Amino acid sequence: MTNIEVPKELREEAKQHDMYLHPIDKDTYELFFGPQHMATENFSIILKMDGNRIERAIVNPGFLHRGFEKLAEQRPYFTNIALILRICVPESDVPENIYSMAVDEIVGWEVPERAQWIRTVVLEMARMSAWMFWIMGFGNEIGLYTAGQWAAAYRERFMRLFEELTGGRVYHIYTVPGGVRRDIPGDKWLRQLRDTVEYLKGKMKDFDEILFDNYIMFERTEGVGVMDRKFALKHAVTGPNLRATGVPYDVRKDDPYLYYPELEFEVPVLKEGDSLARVLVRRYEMEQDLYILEQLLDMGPPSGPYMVKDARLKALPRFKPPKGDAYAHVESTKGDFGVYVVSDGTHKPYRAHFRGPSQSHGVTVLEELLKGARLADVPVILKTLDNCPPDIDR
Amino acid sequence: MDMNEKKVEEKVENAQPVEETRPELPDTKEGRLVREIVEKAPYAEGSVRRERRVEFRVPAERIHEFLELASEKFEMLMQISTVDWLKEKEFELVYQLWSVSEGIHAFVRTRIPRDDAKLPTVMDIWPVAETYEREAHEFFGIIFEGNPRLGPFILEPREYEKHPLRKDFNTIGYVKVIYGEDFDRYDESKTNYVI
Amino acid sequence: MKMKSVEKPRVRVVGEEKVKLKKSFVKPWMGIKYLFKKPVTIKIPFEKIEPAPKYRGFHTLNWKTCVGCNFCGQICPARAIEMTWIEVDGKMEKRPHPKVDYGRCTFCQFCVDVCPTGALGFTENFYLTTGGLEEDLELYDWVPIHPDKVRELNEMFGDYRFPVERIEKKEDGTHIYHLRDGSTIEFKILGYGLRPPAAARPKPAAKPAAKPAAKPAEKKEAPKPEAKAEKPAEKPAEKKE
Amino acid sequence: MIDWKLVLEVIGILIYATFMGFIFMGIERKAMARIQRRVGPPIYQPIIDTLKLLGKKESVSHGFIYDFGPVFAMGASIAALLFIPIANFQLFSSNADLIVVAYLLEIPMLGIMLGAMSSGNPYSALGVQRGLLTMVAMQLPYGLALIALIQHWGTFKLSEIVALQQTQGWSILVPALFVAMIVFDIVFQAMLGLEPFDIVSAPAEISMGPMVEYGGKHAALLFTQHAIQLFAETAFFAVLFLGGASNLLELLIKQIAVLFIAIFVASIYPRFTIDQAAKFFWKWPTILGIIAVLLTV
Amino acid sequence: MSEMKEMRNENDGVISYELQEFKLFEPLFKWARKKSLWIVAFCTGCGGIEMPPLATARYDFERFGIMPNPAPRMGDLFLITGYVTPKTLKRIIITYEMMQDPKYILAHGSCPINGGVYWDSYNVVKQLDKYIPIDVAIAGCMPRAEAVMDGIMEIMRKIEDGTADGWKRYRENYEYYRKNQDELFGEGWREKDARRWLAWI
Repeated sequence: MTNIEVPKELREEAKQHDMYLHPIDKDTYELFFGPQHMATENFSIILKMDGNRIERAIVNPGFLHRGFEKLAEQRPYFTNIALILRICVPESDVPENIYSMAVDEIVGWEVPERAQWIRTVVLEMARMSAWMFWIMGFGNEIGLYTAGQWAAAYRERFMRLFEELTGGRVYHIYTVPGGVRRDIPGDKWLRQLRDTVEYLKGKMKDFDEILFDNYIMFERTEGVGVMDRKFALKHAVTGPNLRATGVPYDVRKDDPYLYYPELEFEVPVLKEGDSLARVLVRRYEMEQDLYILEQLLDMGPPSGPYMVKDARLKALPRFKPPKGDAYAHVESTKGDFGVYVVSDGTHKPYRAHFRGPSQSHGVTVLEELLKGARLADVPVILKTLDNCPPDIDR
Repeated sequence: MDMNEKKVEEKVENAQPVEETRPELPDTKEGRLVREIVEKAPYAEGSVRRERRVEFRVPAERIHEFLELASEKFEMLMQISTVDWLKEKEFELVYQLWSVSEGIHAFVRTRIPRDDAKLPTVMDIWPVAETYEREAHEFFGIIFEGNPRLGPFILEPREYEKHPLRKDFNTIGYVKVIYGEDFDRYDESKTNYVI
Repeated sequence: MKMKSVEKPRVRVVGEEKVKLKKSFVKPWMGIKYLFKKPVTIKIPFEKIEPAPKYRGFHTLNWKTCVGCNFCGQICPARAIEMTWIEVDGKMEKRPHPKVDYGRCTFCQFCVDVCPTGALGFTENFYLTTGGLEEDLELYDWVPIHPDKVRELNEMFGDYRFPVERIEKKEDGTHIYHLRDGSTIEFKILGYGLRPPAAARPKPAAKPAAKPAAKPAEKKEAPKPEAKAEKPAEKPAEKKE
Repeated sequence: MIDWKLVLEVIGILIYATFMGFIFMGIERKAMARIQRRVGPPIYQPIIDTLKLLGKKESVSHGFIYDFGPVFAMGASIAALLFIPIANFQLFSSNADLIVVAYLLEIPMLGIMLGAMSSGNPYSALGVQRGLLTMVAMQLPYGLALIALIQHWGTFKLSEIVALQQTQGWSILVPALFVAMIVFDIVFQAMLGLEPFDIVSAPAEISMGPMVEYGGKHAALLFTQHAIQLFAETAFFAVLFLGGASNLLELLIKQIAVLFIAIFVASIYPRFTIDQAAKFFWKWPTILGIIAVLLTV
Repeated sequence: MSEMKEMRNENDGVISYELQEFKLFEPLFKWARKKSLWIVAFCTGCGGIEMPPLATARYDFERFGIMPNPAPRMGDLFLITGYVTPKTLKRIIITYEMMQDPKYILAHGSCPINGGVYWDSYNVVKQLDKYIPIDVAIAGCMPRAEAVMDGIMEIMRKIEDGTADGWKRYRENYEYYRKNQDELFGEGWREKDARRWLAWI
C-alpha cells in the first residue's frame, strides 16, 4: 500500500494544534467536556478554560465513526439503505431520502406520485419528531426538564405512526431508490396522522408557555453564541441557524424536491443570529411543519403505484445503475443534508459522500462560537446549533 | 476487492464518464452564470447539468484562483468530496458549492495524481474548508498546503496512518487482523455473496 | 418531475414580528396544571403494548418451501445469513436453509422482500434477552422455525418473546431447540455454504460461527493484511492496461 | 451528668428528621414527575438510593479532607436542626438562635466544598466555585429578609418568634413580612439547590458539580445530609413565616406546603447561569428586601 | 493513587469480595440495588435514541428507581447503547473502572454481540465481551424501548439471584480483559491517554 508521507513540519504543526500532546498553559486549565457527559452525545470538546471563560475550544469528534462511506462502497445499492440511515439517528429518514433521490437521478427514474407523497409525509413526520427530540434536548440542557418530558412523550405518537407505516420505530429502512417499500396501511393511518397533527397543534401552546415564553430561557439564550450573516455563509452554516442570521435559505424553497413546490409555507428569518433567534426560528418552523402536514393530508395520497416499475429491480442485489454522479440534498431540522453519489456502472456505489449539517456546525462554527463563552453557555450553544455528532463522524 | 467485482468490471465497458464535446450553454440563469464565470476564467470548462446544477472542470494548479473567483457567486462551500479513481491513479476532488443568491449548486471538479496528492488549501476563502480538508486528508491522505490542522481528526492515529477510504485499503483484511479472526465467516466463497 | 414547472411560491419570508415572542415570568406557571392530570405513562412491563402489525421482528422460515436460493444471503447488509445444510430425522434436506445471526441482523427484512417463495417471513416478536456469557449468546444464532409455531407460542404466552429458550448443542452437530412451551426441535447441522457438504459425516461444530465447509478454500488466501491490501490495488489496474 | 431526656429527644428528632427528609425528597421527585406527566418513583425511593449507596463494595477516597467534608456538612446540618423549634421540642436555645440557625444552614455547602476541592476534579472545582458564588450572592437578600423579620418581631429568639406569631397572627399576614417571605422564598430555592438556582450541580453543564467524584458511602452520607438539611430548612421557613407549629403534624403540613412552592418553581423555570443568578439576587430580591426592611421600620 | 494501579494490586491475590461486607445487611442491600439502578449517562451509540422514551413520560423507568446520573462514580448500570468504536471503548473502559462495585452492563442490540451491520467496519469493535464483561444482552437493531426495559428487568432478576456478576468476573479475569484491551489499543494506552483525561486521580 502506497502511503503518502505527511511532511514532518506539517505533522509537528498538527501536534501543536490538535489534541495530542499540546502543552497546558499555566493560567488556563483543561476541561474535557464529554464524551461521558449529559450535554454532549458521545462527542468531546476539549476546553481551555480561564476561570469560567473559555479561551479555546478544540472539538474532538470521532467517537461514532463507523466508516459509512467505506461500508457503502462494499454493499449493493439497495442494501445500503439499511446502512446509511444510521448517519443521522434522530432523523433517520433524511439520509435514506437523499440517497434514494441521488440514485433516482443517476438512474433517471421518475418516482411515482404516490411514492413522492409518502416520502414527503415521512420527511415531515421525521422533522416533527426531530423537533420534539430537540425540545427535549434543549429543555434538559437549560434545566427545564418538564418541557423535555412532555416533548419526548408526544414524540412517541410519531414513533407509533412510523411503526405502523414502515415497520420500524427509529430505523425505518423505508425509502428506497425508486419509491418506498410499503404502501400506506390504510385510511385509518391517515386519520391517526391527522389526529396527531391536531393534538400537537394544541400542545404547541403548552410549549410556548413553558419554554418559548419563559423569562429565564430568554436570559439564557439572548446574546449567546452570536454569529453574523457573513460569518455564517463563510462557515457554511445552514438550516435554522442560517435563517437566524437573516439569510432566507431553505432547501425546500430554493432547490425544491418531492411535493414541496406545491406546498405553501413560510420561512422564518431573524437577524440577530444569537441563540435566542435560533430557538425562535425553530419554534416557528415547528408550526409550519404541522401546517405542511395538514396540507399534505388535505391533498390526500395520489393513486398509483408506490414503487417504480423496472425490470432491473427483479434481481435486487445485482441492480446496476448507469455511470454517473448526482448530488441530492434536503432540508433536515439541523440544516442542509446532502449526499454525493458516484456510480461507476457496477452494482455498488463507487463513492457516497455525505454532507451532514453538523460537519460545519459542530467543528469550526462551534470552536469559533465557544471562544470567550462561559462554561454554562456550552450546552446552550451546542443545542441551539443542534449539533448531531454522528453527522460529523459518520 | 473480491472476485465478484472483478467479474463485473470485465463486463462493463470502461468508457470515460465525461462527454468530450462541450454542449452549448442554455439561456437560463444557470447558463448565464456559467458563461459569466467561464469568461473570467478561461482555463475552466463549464457546463450545465440540469436545472440548478452546474459543473466546472478546473486544472488542479489553478483551483484556488478559480474558487476565489467563484466564491463571489457561490457563497457557501458545502463539501469537498474526494473520489479515489484507482484505475486512473488519480484523486478527483469535487468542491460542492452552493449559491444562496441564485439557488444553484456547482460541482467544481479537479483531478490530482494519487501519488503526489497536494492541493492548496481554500481555508482563506471559506474557513469551513478546514474541516473538510482535515477529513479529506484523514481518509485519503491528500495534503492541503496551508491548512495547519492536518492530522488525526476523526480517526485514531493507527487508522489514520492507513487512510481507510482509499480504494486500496482492504477493510476485511484489516478487520481480521485488528479485531480477531476466530469468530467470523468473512471468507465465505465470494461468488455467493454480493457484499 | 413535478419540480420543473413551478415558480417560487409567493409567501417566502415571514417577518420578525411573527417569529418573535414576548418573555414572561407568569406564563410558565400554566404548566402546573398537569400536576392534576393523568400521566401519559404506559406502565411497562405491567401494561402490555402491542407492536404495530408487520413490525419487523424476528424471522420465521417455512422449511418446506425454502428452496435454498441464497437471495436472502446476498441482499443482507450485515451478512447475517448463512446457508446451512440440515439433517432432520436422519434425512438431509434437499436445499440449504438460511441461518440468521441476531448478533448481526439489522432487522431491515430485505431478505424477506427478496425471498422468491415467501418461505422466509417475519413476525412481530422482538424480545430476546440473555445473559452476557458466551453460552448465552449462542441463542442469537438460529435457523428460523415455522411461522405457525411462533404464532401459536405468541398466543399461548401473550407476549412477543423469542420462541426458543435454549439451544442445546451436541458434539456431532446436533442442535436441539428447546421452545418456550417445552417442545423441542431436533436437527443436525451438516455444513455451511451453498454447495452440499462433502459427506454427511459428523463435523466438529464447536462454535456456531466457525464454519468448517468453506474454510479450506479461504485458507489459500494470504492471511497477512499487508499482502492483501496490495492485491486488489494492483489487479484492476493491470486489467485496464 | 447526662440529661437523658435531652439525649433521647435528640435521637428521636434526628431519626424523625432524617426519615421525613427522605420522604420530602421523595415527594419532590414524585410531584415533579407528575407535572412532567409521568408516574414517578415511589415516595420512599431516596431511602432505597441511600441504602444502595451504603451497600457499594468500594469507595474511592482522595485523602482525609475528602472524607471529612461530608461529615462536616452533616454535622452542621444536625446542629442547625437542633436549634430549630420543631413543634414543641426545642433542644438547644440561646438568645440569638435565629442567627445561629441561619448561618448553620449555610455551612454544609462549605463542608461539601472542602471535600470536593480535595478531589481535584475540575468539574468539582467549578461546582464549588459556583456554589460559593451563589452563597455570597444570596447573603444580601437573605440577610435583608431576616432583618425585616427581626425588626418586626423585635427578637432574635426563634421560640419567641413562634410564640409571638401564635398570639398576633402569622408573619405572612403582615404586609412587610409578606414581602420578606417572597425574598426568603427565592433564597430558599437556592438553599435547596433547585431550579432556577441548581447552578451548583447543573447536570448538563458540570455533571453534578461537587458530587461528581463522590460515590458509594460518601455519597450516601451526603444524601442523608441533604435529607436533614431539607427538613431543617423547611422547618425553619415554617417557623419564621408560617407561625411555627404546636405539634408535628401541623409542622409537617406547613413544611409540605413550603416544599410544594419550591417544587412548582423548580419544575417550570430553567436554570440561571451563575453570573445571571448573582445579578438577579442583587436586583429584585434585594430591592424587595430593602422595601420590606423599610416597611418594618 | 491511581485506581488502575489499585486494581492491579488487588488482583494479585484472590479476594472474596463478599467477606468485606456486613453479611447481615446483604439481603437488604441486594433489594436496594435492585430497586435503585442509576444509569451512567454515556450514550455510546445509536441506541441512545431509545433511551429518552424510556426515561421520560412515555415509559418512565423512574418508576423502578432507575434514573440517569451524570457522574460515573455513583452509577450502577452502564448501558452500551449499540456499536462501540475503539475510541469510545477506551472511554468506556475508563468509565467502567471508575464506577464502583457492584456495577452492571447492559449491551443493546446486535452490534456489541457480533458487530452487527458494521461487521466489516474498520472502526467498530466486534465482540464487546472480550474487553469488558456484559451482564445482559438484548437483541434488536435498535432494540425497542420495551426490549430495553425487559433487559433491565432481567438485570434486576439477576441481581436478586446474584448472577449479575460481571464486576466480579472483571476483577477475577482482569488479566484476560487487560490483555485484550492492550492488544486492541496498544500497550500503554492508559498511561498515555487516560492519564490526561483523569489528571486528578
